[in-house]
Amino acid sequence: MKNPQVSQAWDNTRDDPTRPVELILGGNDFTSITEKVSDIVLERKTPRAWYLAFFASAGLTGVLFLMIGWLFIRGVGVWGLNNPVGWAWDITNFVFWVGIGHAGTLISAILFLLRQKWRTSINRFAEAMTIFAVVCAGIFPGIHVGRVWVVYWLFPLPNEQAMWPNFRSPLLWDVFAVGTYMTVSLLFWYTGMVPDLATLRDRARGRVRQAIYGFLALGWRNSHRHWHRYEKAYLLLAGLATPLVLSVHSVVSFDFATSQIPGWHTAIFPPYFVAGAVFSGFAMVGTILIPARKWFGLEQIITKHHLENMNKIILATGSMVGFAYATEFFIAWYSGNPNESFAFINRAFGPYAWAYWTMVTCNVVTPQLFWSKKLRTNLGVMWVMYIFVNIGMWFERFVIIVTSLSRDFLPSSWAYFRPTPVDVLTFVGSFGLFFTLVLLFIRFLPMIAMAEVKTVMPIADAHSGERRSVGDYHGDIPAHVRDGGDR
Amino acid sequence: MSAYSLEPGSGSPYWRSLQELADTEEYRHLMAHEFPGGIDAPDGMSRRRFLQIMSASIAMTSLAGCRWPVEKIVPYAANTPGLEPGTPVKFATTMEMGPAAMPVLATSYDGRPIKIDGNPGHPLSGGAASVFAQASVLDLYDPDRSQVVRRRTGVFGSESDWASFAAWAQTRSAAGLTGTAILTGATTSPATANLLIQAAARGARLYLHEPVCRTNEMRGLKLAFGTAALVQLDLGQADVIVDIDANCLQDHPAALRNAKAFAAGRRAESGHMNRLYSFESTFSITGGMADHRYPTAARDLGPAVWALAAELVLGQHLELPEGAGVSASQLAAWRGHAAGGPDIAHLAHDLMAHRGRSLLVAGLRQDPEVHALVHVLNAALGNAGHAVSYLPFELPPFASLGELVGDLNAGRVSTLVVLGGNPVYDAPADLEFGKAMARASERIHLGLHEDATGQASSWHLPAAHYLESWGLAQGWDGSLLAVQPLIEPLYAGHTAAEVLSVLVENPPRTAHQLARDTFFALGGGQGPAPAPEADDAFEKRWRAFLHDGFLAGSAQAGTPLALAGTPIAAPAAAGAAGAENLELTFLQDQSVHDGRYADNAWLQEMPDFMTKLTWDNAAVFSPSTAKDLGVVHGDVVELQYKGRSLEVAAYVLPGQARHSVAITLGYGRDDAGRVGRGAGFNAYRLRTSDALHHGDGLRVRKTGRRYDLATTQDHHAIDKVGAAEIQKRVPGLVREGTFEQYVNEPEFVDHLGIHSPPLVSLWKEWEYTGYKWGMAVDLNTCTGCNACVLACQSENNIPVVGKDQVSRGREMSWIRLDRYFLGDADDPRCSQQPVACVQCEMAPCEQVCPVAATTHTREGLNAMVYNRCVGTRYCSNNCPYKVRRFNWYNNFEDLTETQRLVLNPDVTVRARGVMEKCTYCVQRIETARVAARVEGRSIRDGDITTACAQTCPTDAIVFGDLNDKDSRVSKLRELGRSYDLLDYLNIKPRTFYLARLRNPNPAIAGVAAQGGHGGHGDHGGHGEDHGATAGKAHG
Amino acid sequence: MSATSHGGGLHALLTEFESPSAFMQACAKVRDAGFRHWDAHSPFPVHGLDDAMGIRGTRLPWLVLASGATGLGVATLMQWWMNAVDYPYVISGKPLFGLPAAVPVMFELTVLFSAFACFFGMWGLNGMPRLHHPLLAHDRFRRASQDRFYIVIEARDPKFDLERTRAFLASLGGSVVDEVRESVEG
Amino acid sequence: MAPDNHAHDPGNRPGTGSEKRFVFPKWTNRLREASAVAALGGVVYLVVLVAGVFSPQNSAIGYAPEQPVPYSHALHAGELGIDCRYCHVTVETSARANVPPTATCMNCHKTIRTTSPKLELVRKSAETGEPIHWVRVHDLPDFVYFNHAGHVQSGVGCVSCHGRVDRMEVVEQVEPLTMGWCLDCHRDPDPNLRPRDKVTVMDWEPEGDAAALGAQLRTERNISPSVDCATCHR
Repeated sequence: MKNPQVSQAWDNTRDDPTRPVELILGGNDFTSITEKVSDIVLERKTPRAWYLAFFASAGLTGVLFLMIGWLFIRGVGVWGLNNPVGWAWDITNFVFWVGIGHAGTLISAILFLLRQKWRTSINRFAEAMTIFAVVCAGIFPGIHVGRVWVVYWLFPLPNEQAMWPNFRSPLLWDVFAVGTYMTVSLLFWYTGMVPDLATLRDRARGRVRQAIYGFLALGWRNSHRHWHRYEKAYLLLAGLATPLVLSVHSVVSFDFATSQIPGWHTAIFPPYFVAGAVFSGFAMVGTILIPARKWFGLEQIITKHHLENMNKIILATGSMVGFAYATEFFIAWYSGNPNESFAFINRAFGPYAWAYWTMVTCNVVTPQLFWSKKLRTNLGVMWVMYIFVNIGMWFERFVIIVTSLSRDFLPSSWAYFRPTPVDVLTFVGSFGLFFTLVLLFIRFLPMIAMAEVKTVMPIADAHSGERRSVGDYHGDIPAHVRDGGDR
Repeated sequence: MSAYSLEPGSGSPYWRSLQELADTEEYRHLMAHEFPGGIDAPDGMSRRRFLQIMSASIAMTSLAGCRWPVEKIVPYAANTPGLEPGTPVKFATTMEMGPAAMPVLATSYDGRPIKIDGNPGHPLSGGAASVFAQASVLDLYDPDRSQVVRRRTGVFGSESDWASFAAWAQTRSAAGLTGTAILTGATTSPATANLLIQAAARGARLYLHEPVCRTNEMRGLKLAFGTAALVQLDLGQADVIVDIDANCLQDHPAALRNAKAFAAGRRAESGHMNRLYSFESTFSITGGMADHRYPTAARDLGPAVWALAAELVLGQHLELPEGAGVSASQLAAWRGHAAGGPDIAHLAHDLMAHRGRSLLVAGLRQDPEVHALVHVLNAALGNAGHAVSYLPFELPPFASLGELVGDLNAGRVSTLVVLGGNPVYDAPADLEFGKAMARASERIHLGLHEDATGQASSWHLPAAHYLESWGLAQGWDGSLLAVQPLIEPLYAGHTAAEVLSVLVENPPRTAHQLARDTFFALGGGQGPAPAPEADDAFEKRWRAFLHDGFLAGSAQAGTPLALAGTPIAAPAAAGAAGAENLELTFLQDQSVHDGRYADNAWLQEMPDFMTKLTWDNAAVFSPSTAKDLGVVHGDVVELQYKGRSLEVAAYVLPGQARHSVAITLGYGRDDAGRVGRGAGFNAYRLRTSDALHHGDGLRVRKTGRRYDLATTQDHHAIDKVGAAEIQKRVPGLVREGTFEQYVNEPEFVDHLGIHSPPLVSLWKEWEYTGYKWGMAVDLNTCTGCNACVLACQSENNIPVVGKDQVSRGREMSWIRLDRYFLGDADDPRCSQQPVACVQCEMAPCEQVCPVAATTHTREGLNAMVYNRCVGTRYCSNNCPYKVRRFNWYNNFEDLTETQRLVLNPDVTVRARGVMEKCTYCVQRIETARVAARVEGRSIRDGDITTACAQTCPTDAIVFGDLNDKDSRVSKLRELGRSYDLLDYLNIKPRTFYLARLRNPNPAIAGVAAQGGHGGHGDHGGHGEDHGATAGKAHG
Repeated sequence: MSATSHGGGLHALLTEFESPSAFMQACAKVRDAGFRHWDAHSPFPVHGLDDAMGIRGTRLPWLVLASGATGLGVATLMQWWMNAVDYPYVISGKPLFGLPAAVPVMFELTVLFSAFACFFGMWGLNGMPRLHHPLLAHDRFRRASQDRFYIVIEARDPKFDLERTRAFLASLGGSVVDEVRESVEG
Repeated sequence: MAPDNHAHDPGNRPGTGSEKRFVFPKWTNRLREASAVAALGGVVYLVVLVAGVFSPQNSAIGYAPEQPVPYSHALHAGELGIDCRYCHVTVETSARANVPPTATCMNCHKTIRTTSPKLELVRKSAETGEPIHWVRVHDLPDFVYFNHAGHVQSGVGCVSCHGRVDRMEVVEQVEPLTMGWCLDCHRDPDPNLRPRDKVTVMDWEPEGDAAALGAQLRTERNISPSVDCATCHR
């Protein structure tokens, strides 16, 4: 590492309204930014820790596929599900991962539209994480069905049965919502990465790497005529992804909200789920970002200011989630529906009270510590907090899904869910898959959006020093100089 | 004639041609003429579904790669007049179970029996069938049935055959049967009885052993009347019924008739309802139906009857009849005895007020003196000849099992013949029957299984299942019943009568000959029955007998009997009950009876109607006793009793009498097959011959270990919050009121549910203009007997999943009986509610299925299409009734070829990973539709009945067209007490319930108020009052 | 400075800048000089360069709008036709086609179609993928994706004249003027 | 510019010129067109593959397995004009159209062609009682319940599903027997309806307006075939 002198002196979290915040520290210029990011992929020796982590994750991924294989061979009975509790860890994991997959697109799209410049340091990373989380999420609805070999019936494909899917089913909406989200996130991520892939291409030694990155860069040559359409496309994609990111978890929440079961049948779910998703997504981004910035010496690019901003969002969304919990309770009582009331009393004081209070503690109580600036800028504290939030958000889904199902209308059907080792290993294995993908990404792709970071550096401002000296060209370009080329 | 065989490899040993079975002229004749439908088997084997089921037999030839395996069509070789392929045919026959002979109809599909229903023509059934009868068809195909004759000399056993046995036995018995002991279970077969008497005449001694016996009842009758008799109950003639641990709605040879008559007396719309009082130690279905139930320890039941007698005679001045055997002065000491409970005076008054229209009935566990006193009271109340009457008969010269053991140990028995039964397992422990049996040099055992007794025998003979047998039987009402085979014995089994014939006759006769000859003789004929061609009149009678399943007019009418005047001794005083002196009662099990059905998977998995326990028995404690002992549900406790001990799981059941511990017989069989082995705990190891039914001196020690009891309800301990909620919620689910309330306010049920705004839809609802199928479930007559559960299992190929899966909450039953306790945990009210798919018109399950695997038909059925199902389980999650069942595994994977023969070919065998649920027996609807089309008419009310409705002994379930204003179901829908379960969800279920009505004695305080409880929307208070105690009850 | 050459015909001339502001001023000059086949290359989109180069707005948004509308239509028609026309089944007693239940899929397909149009439209309009290009064979040009800014005037521009253009470029204040050659192979 | 925190040594640093660049050959510029074509072609290919190869429609039609006895429907039903119901007696009353017992064959073949080697197996079956193992041609999936009586009584001709059996030397499947195919007729039964007495007539053609006749028969017989799932699946 060339610049070990990261210290409190570089703290850019002090509030000084008179000055713009320095987003990139350490006096970096275009060259150094380029080097710092691309050398991780191209020049630096792969750290041994990476190999250790990779093989551990790959091993867990192996466990995941073993468990899935066993599931396919034997049937869904290998999980701990039972008659009232038809969904448990499978869908909990699904919603958990989909939720995590919200941070990336949110950072890329919504913060982009809101012109939050600090997003550029973390957006690539968060987007990648989004995609990997959605990959993990996508596994679960696929494998949770009883007959996985006919799961393609969920798609409107012509077949000899002459039947079509039922578009009234929220599960079908899920197929479209998650599918679209995955696709758009992937396009968005890739679009953003192309210029950086070109950088890697141009810096790579050896034909093979040049060829591979060259291929992936699609022949990007940093032409401004391309940049022009590229920026428009990026803006449009951000505009499209913004409602999309809000819709995905709303649609996922419809799985529950539009159904009949007390504890599920709740109008508050869409906003509540979206807030929770952002909450968990930021926590997961942070969980990985803190070690990653340390190990790869990215403290100057991903500064404490970035982390603090994330923590503020976590505090805000965590409080929203807490408010949602309170609202649920209030409405359950206020509705006067005895079954609904019981569903919530049962959550808090029934057999799953331990899960409920774990959730409340992790999601609502502990994030309040972030009101303290000292705590929210302390790396250790925030990392622990991220872990708490991850745990809490998994439990939130578990509580919603399992407690509601385990005690619905007829007490004769009440039951208790207990996971089997297959449940546990499948879940743990999904982390293996997630981290495997994250590690591969770190190793082979630019984990910071170099081109975007460069745009927010002060030196990137072409008007600096000589404001408007080039003249104003807003709509008064003479016809003879107007670009006649392809638009 | 033709062969009828499996493909490939024709002539599989277990399946032979139907024609061989009936390779007699008369049978062929019979088939051709008597049953126009005939036994069908036609292109039979061919039928793809059957072959599919026999998957192992399919030639797995794959053709063009994409085509499924080639299937063969194997028609008959010869003409089979009158037979139609794939059309099920029904035969009347009779199932014997101890002293109960049950007339049934067996459905045969392509030559294999697949379902047992009641014989609607006979009053002992009235179309209903008990769970045992319905499950018996599964026994037929039990792969663990004994399949070969086994000869054991010394320690070695070898396969033998029937001919060798017959030759051996004939030689041996030629010189007479002295030194031969014949041990038989209770049988009603006149042919067997004749042969037994012949055997006795040739020197054999006869012994009777029935683990669950009615000996006390017979002794009581002898005491009262000086003669044995079949007690005929007519519950329809009783307005006040006092059931003293008799469970006359279930544990009675005429239980189905009793239940039907009882239900008829409960139909409030007739303006009249009977009233049932129940004294019992453990909840029975009769106790569950009672208007007043008194949990009473078994030791207190005798005193309770004496106290009642005292109250009647001294308090109500009932006159004791001549020959009573008991005097007023004798009774005086019992007046106000604590055992009678607080309401005994009101009860006595009620009985007096209904003289001639009341009934007392005592159960088989009661002492003979109690029975005698009950007969005296019935006579005094003028009930004899009305609600109760008697068919006297002569007890055959049987000695007891204890005497047999004495004879064996004294070396007086050289040859022991055990005709059915399993005494090595089920004899009282103190007799040490196994040891005694070994003293006989030759031990012949006839049994369906090579059980403990079979393994201890020197000759083991496979018995024929009744569906493979010819025979005769006698019903409880004295009628003559036919036993006829539907299938050639799968394992060359023989009947008890055939074994006896080999022993006493030369040449021996076949079961068919024996049945014909006995029938001929009973009709006044001499000698063997004439050949079919020889006597046309007899042949006609015989065929009519077989067709009906019983001899018309052979039932006898009961009469009152004169009391004998023998003094009746009062019960001895019992020691103080307490934690150190508990009482242990031995009950027959509602699933395995005395252990004989331990290998029947349907029965094993059938939840006990009250404990909801499957695959196990348990020691049942009352909540307060459990609390005293520090025992909780699922603890393994050691029962120390009369110098013996047994470790057994504890079950805490509300309503169990205090200080009384109950355990059912028939479990813990190490000698059972793959199904029954290892299930439950063997209570016979504690049972002694001096106290067959109950005894004092039990002590309970906790072992500190736990045991996983697989129940289908309250799968897991219910916590306080849940228990309180149950108390609050149930009154809205199982709606109840009193008879009085119903008369005054017929629509009272409407106030019991959850209050909701007007139920309107956001869209225009579908109109059903054609048939509109619906179902009524009358909670007022549903006893919770499980018959519907078994009927559905048999009709709809419902898989058995085993204890582990049940304990995980994965039982597959399409219809379940929800059992709730309300109120005081030690003396609760019990409510039963059968719940299957209610076929909501606006079904929540349908809208969430992503692939439209469950949709609505134009007749309003919520159709579940297995082959479209992907298995997301979303439908089940969204079903408020939780009636959908998911195939977590391939539940048919482990079935053997023979076990698959029981499957109904009209219903798809569900694959792994698909959802299933009640279909309203859509296969029956479609069959009726095609039949109607062939006849060019529309479907009439009664054409279709679902399996559950068909077998319901109390007609609590009625199916029909709601658009037909004259249909039975439409009329029930009009009743004030009809309501929809969870109506506030506005999902418009097609199955509706009729509220349960209780008819409490208005003079008895508290109960009346409780009966009307919830009637004014006041459920909250009740739940708070009882929540805590009931919580423990569930725990 | 010596140029990297592949020996083919002349493709263009380029000049290199280190600072974005100098680069932008130079671009404005090129624009004003009336060149048509020229381009500016920068490691990131330099704010204000559109105007400096005189680039008109792209028609991409219209493409996206049209495609999104198509997605909306497809989704609506598909759901209606499949559930209400081709195989109508009664589900939960509801109407065969209900707009509220169709909204999620309508929304998703609108977004999906739009995003596809946006993504493929952008690359299509940019003429990509185009893996072979003379600039991509130019050694110095590598830094266009890192830390340098280039103005490239192609030889096919009508106003292009090797010497005069070279001089013009040199006058812009860039650090070097270099030739870009067509590659010989391929 | 910020003070150097990186070395400015163009020769050694990557991405500045010393390393030889990898240049994609010119033909790679065709990739754009090629990928567009491949995408379109792939879709077409998949459709053709699924529709043409994997569809049961195509794997089932034409299935004509060899039977143990070379029985010719063309001869018996065609030339000799024996009615279907002579052998398949239960077709009007039962769910199944039975395959006849050997005895039905022997009704005639006791006296006709008593020595034909083709009938060897039939004679043997009649003698020994060992049934003939025919190979099923029209084989619906196991979860489908088709009822012959219901269809025949409604006036659906044998030909509609089984084709011109009277012209088949070896019986073969001519219709796909897929769910979609069943639905076609259940949705519009008119073209397949005929007078009740013409059900087994192989070459029956409606006289006059076929559509009107179909509609008339449908009304007369009150035929409204259900497309509810439970009609065939239970």
